[in-house]
Amino acid sequence: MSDRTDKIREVARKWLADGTVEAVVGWEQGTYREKCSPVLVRKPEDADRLLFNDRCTNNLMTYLKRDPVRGMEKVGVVAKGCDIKSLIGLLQESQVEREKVMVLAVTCEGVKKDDGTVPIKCQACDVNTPTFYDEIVGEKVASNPDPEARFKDLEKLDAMTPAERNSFWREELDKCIRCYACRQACPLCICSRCIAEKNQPQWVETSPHPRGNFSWNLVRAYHLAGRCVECEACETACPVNIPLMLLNRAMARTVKGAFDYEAGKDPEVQPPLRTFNLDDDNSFIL
Amino acid sequence: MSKIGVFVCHCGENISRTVDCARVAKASGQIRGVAVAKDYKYMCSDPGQALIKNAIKEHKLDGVVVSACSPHMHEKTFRKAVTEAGLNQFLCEMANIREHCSWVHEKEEPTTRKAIELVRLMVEKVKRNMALEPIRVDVTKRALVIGGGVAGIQAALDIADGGHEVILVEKDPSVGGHMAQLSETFPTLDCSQCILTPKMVDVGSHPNIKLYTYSEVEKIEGFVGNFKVTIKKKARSVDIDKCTGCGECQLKCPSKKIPSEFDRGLKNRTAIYIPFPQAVPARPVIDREHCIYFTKGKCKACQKVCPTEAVDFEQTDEYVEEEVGGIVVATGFDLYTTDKQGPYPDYKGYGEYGYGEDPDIIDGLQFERLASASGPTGGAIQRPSDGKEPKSVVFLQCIGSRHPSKGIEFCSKICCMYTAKHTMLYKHKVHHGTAYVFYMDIRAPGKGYDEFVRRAIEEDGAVYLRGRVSRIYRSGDHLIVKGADTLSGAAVEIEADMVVLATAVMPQPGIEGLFQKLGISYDQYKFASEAHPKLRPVECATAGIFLAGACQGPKDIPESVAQASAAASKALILFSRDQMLREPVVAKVNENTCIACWYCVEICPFTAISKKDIRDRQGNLIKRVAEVNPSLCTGCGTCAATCFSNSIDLDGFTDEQIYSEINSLMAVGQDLFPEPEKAEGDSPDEKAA
Amino acid sequence: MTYAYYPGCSLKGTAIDYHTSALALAERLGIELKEMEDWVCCGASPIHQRNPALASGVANLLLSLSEGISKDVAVLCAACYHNMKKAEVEMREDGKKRNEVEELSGIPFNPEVRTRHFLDILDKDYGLNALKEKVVKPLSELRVACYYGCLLSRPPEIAFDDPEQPMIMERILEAAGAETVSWSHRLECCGASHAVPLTDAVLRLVNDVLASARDAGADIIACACPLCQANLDMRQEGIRAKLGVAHNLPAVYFTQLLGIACGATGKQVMIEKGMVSAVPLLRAKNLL
Amino acid sequence: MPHMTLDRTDLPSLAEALAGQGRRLVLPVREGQELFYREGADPAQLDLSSIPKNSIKEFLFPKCEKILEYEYSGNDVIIEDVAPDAKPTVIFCARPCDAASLPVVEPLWNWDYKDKFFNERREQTLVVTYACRTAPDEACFCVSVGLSPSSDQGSDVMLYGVDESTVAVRLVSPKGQEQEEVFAKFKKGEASDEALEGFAKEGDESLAHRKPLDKVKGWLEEHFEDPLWEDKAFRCIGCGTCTFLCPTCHCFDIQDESVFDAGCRLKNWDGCQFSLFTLHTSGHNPRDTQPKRYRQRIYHKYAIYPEKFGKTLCTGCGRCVAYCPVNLSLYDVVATAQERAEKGE
Amino acid sequence: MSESPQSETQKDGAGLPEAATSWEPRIVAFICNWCTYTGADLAGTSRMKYPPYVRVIKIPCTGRFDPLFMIKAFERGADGVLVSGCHPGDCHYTAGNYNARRKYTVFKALLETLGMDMDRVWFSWISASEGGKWVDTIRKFTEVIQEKGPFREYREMIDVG
Repeated sequence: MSDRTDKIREVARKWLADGTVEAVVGWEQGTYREKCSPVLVRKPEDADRLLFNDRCTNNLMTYLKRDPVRGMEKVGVVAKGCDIKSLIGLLQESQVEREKVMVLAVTCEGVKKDDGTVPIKCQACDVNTPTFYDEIVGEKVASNPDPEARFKDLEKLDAMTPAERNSFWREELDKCIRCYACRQACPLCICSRCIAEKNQPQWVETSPHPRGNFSWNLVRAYHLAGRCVECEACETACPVNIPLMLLNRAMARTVKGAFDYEAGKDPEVQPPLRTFNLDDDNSFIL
Repeated sequence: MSKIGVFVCHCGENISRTVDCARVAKASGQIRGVAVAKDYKYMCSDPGQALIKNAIKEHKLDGVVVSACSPHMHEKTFRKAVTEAGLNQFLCEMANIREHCSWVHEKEEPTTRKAIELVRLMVEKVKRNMALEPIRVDVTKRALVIGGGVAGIQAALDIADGGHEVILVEKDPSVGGHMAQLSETFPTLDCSQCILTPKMVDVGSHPNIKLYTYSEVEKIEGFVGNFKVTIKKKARSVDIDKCTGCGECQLKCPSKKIPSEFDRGLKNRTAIYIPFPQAVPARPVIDREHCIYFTKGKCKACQKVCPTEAVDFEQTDEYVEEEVGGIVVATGFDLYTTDKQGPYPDYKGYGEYGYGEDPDIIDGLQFERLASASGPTGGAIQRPSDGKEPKSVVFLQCIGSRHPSKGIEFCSKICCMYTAKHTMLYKHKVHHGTAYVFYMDIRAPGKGYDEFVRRAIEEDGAVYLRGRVSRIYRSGDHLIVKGADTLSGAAVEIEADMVVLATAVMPQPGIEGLFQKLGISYDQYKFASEAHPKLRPVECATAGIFLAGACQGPKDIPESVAQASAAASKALILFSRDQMLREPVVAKVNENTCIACWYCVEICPFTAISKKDIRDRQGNLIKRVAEVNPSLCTGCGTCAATCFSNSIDLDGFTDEQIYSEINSLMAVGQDLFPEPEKAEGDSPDEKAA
Repeated sequence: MTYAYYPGCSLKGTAIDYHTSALALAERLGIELKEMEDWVCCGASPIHQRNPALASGVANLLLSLSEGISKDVAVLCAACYHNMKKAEVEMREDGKKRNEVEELSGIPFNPEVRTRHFLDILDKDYGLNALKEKVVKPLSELRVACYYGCLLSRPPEIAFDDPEQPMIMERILEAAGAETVSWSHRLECCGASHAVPLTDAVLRLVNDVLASARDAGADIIACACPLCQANLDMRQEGIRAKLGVAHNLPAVYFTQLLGIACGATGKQVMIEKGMVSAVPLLRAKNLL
Repeated sequence: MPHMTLDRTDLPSLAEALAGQGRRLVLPVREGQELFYREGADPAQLDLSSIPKNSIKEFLFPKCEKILEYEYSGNDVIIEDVAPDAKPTVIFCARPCDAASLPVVEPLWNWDYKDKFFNERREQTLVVTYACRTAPDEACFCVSVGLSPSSDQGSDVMLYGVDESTVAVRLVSPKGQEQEEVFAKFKKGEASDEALEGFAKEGDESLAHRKPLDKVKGWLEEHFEDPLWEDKAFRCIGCGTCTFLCPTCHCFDIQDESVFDAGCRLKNWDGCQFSLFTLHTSGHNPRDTQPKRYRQRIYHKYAIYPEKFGKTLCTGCGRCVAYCPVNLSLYDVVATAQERAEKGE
Repeated sequence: MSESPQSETQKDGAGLPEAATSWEPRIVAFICNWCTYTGADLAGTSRMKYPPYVRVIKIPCTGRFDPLFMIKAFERGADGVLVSGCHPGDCHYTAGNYNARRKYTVFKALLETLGMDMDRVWFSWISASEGGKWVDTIRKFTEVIQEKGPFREYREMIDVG
């Protein structure tokens, strides 16, 4: 780990010194418990703020679509394999220009959540050693994804009757306070004006009552279907602990099954809702 | 506050028999924003329309709902009426209480209630309707015709005769296409060249036609009425203005062993050549692949002998730009090859039949050349291997066509007819010979077609065997054709001197590249797709592009010509006005919220959405957004539904309108948790009573 | 490279030379053909006429025996291949059929298991280039007529090459240096199924095949089916007696020729077993 | 004056007894890894192991509240006022920092307009606070804003877990004293004032590393433009978790929701971290970047609100530190301000 | 025409049926202009009969269908929602229905995950010539909804606020 930290600092320092990039987005040590925190480094001498360890959970790609990074001519970003999946999504949707980003990939054995547990995305990780980058640091880490991990949590939903599922979600979604932390944390929620903030007409009611919460969470999951790369940032950010990844993974499973598509794999492939096949499933339509 | 007028039609008794029209009018009058509501016996009649017009003036209405029949029936009528009263036509909508209500329900309370709700739904929509103006698009009144076969020739001549300039682009050195290769044509047996050649000459000399032979379409930009086309004129190595077409060069050319494309390899040509005597333009071209000068650097025999110094070895490909308003695609067909070396590598060939290995196994077009008076044998039927007159010829139909395991499921449509013709041509020249035909079904549905096939069988004695052939192999001087006659149930073996394969009609190899440039769709076989198989068979989904001939699917000459004239008339309709008017039901982009994800660009089937740069006064790029070209947009709304930032809306079916329609369905004060009513009586009439 | 090997009953009896030569060849190529345990007759050719479901059931049983060896079942006999592949494809594509068969055989169908003819394995898995490297005695000047018979490439659903114009055997033998001839009767039926009840008809069919090969200039016929080989080989005496035509054209297995090309002795590939002996011809070409 | 003591095991019964008088009961229970104040939870599930993730704010100022209804009638609109759905409530085992938030926000709801919705609820709410002996979480910094882990600000009753089995009761306010009989039913013994003294001492000691923030206001007034804002707030993703979990943040949004011919007006939680919060109809946004919005929050809490109401709009509960998804610690920012003020920067 | 346009019939005393006095199914159908709408017209011209509880909202093409429409319809008290358009290959705009089909697939799975009662969400392709299919579909849908009663689960959510 410290080895990777050193190398990240070295590369960042070099990029900043020779003008390759204007700034580097990375992680620095946080102040609460063991948390790390995103940081923007603009000067070579500040490169030593950067580090990498198993608490570098934040997906830094979310900063590529925000000020001030968005306006930069060229920016470096430190990224784990899972974070790069988001970048691929942003490239597919033309939100980021490839030549404006220098990806400093870092190999990763998996991170830990604040409570010390291993996130599902790490259990199912197939990109411990990233393959899409400009520069990579760290020894190669073999991926050994647990094939069950990704959709394991869905089994409990699958086992419920529709009515049980409905009351499960009613209870969960009633907690929603419409802070939109899920949206803000998501690197692929790219709209400058979210549908939930449009009021002519008001498709999604903004009040945190059951009907507004239901349609908001439904729309969020729908708009991320086929796009979500399962980085888990939304669920981590949610202050009221709604299990958002259950919805996201249910969508991912659907998209995989119906269109044989997985988000975040290939920037050249069309996302599933931007194309169609003549022989797509027609069985459910009368 | 809106001032909407609601006009409820009784349609005689068609509506009022089951719907209480007066109540519908009264209830409509109580909807907020409705200034006047009336019912009347026949709203579409003159007095009915007058009622609407007067109400518009009297109440200064800003919207009209006619509650009557289906809008497919009378929307145009009422929109015209409100226009006459000074209201924008798009502020008039119809609530369909006849087809969707009075005709399909019993006379009972819920039926009238439904009618009221349908009116209310439309009132809420009309409140949010906008005055729209038809979209006007300038039209360049010139046409591009791609392909110089009979379809392209016909389309070009029709448009040119209509008084508009035509750019005709042909990839080969001469126009004429496959029809020029044919001997006689079914079902009349008139000489193909005799009827085609005059048209070729016309095309060459028509003042309105600009002919680019040996040329290809390189690039197409723009949209209906305003296409910009880049044409690549391939280096011909002959200055056709200087050349007189005397043919001296052909005589002197030392490279004489090149299989002639026109004669399907049954005859050779030289490296500098005029493809056939009647070619238009009758000017040679140098085949640089085979020319000794171009391959070895020495020769120039043609240049030396040319009396007008027309041969120009330095010529290079030239690119010209033309602006046109409409495009006719007439790229025609080619034949499926029966060996694996052909241009369709995706398809399995017929190696088992030995085409390409045995010279006496030929395809239909080769037979045409053999039978043609201008062909390699001067019209005598001689087998290619030794020039002997074949005493028996076996014709096989459906080679490739209707054969899913070879990758093609469609019927090539023309083979039944031309095979019958071949047997006749053969029998007329070889009186004692026998013609055998292996067929799957005989498909001859055309004027005089079935009679023609009957004649081949009954008068000319062609032996028709229903079945397929398993194998053809040489046995000494003969070809043994082994097959099945499924009518008699017997296996048959025929000793033949020659075998003719009626191979499938396929699109020109690689033609999808052109279709992609044009932005038109094509099917799995790469045949161009029409906009609607029944109602718009000659138009592409992309506005301003029309189809003619076999590029769309197998066709015979009459069909190709008919479709070419139809395509020409579509182009002429386009050219009949200085500006086109289009329904203003088009998408529009909210540039403030567009995030340039390009979902809409990718998903639009009409390539109507493009990427636009927004720049400041210094020219710096501020942001990029999607832009809808209203000339191309057809108003399907797929982009609007796909845009997840909700930055696209569709005029005529805006989000606001649809939202209001949905809202109108929630009745005020409605009990949300009523108990389902238990059915008490069987007759629904009881409730109404 | 290890394959689950299913010999089938012919290869342990009349076609022992096919079996032996295939193993000798495989050994020289470094391919392991590991014979499956407890195999039974595939039931070709009467079973599918009597009870199609049972035919598939037997095939399913045989495929299941490959477990622990390989997902690919190597088969040499054309009839076995035909029977097993057909069942396999049907079960993979037709859920109803699959349920029926699974119920009947009491064995779950594993869609990952595939029936593979040895020709296909040599062509696709082993590769012609690799094969060429193993050739120590090129079959040069040997003019071979490759005979497929009627079962090996049909129907199209189970074919591993063009069903009407297969060239796989030609490709492989040419890789071993042989010259192959173009001839008409390569896919004709030899009549093996009717060998007993309709011997005269069979003689005529075999005669046609042999004549066609001879006319095309072949020295020898290569077979990939035990029934074809037996028929082409042992009917020649009958043809001489009844039809008065002496072909004297050896019919051998492609594995025998390839084995020799790869350095096996005649004994190792049992080349002397044929009734119309190939030995003089091969000696003459310096291959033995 | 001696205080009565109870058995700790009687706390659930006490909660039920307090609620038994027709009050709704709110108390902290465990959900997954964290605690939450929940209405209607089973008192037996009472969990005092840590500080809940949500604050008690939502029981006085709900996330969504209807304030009026309207209906069209012809061309008129009929407006009907909605009465607050305030219910007698007991918040059982609130944390001192949560209880202390009530007196902090009271002036806001009673400034130029007296908010009947908040006031009626406040009136009907009994706050029974469970004192922290030491800081329950690393994020705590109540001492920095003049409170302490055992502060009784805003509480009606204080409970002190004096040892593993005993809880001492102190009736703080008249509202609390009214409940004496209920508590008396569970009385098991008595404890002296001295027995509770340890709380103040141990509490302060556990937060000895936290600075006083007395100079922050002055520093802020001088440093509206400072690189600190850009550097710290770069990471802020504007999720609003801090404002929504904060016991003192009180911004709300007014939404009209109508269906066809009728509708209602709703008061919903809002937060200054959202770009829409200050977006004008014209399209202009005075706080158009996240650092500006972040700065605003600090200013409001530590300069503007104190200026206006004389109270810091923060009780040091630390939720914004602990739950910030990008670990942007408010304490770090204000402590930096304090430090720089001390250094005279 | 003897009757003057001005002499409009105005019957008094008829109660205005704003809402049903007892529960009736509320079915909202989003249908495309070219196929299903015309198919429903055909049902009318053929005088076929079906229950009067469906309310049609016309859209140009199923491609225009945004799943938000369906959610809003439920929010407004619909007991069932039908979306219907041209059969695959028949789309007036060539591809709108193919794009719509992908949206349906994803959205349907989402609703299923959320435990929505999927008997209340129907998709169909009904061509301009399939008046009979339109009638059958509406009949069956109405029967199902009548069997199930009001969509209480969703209406509970509406009742708040």
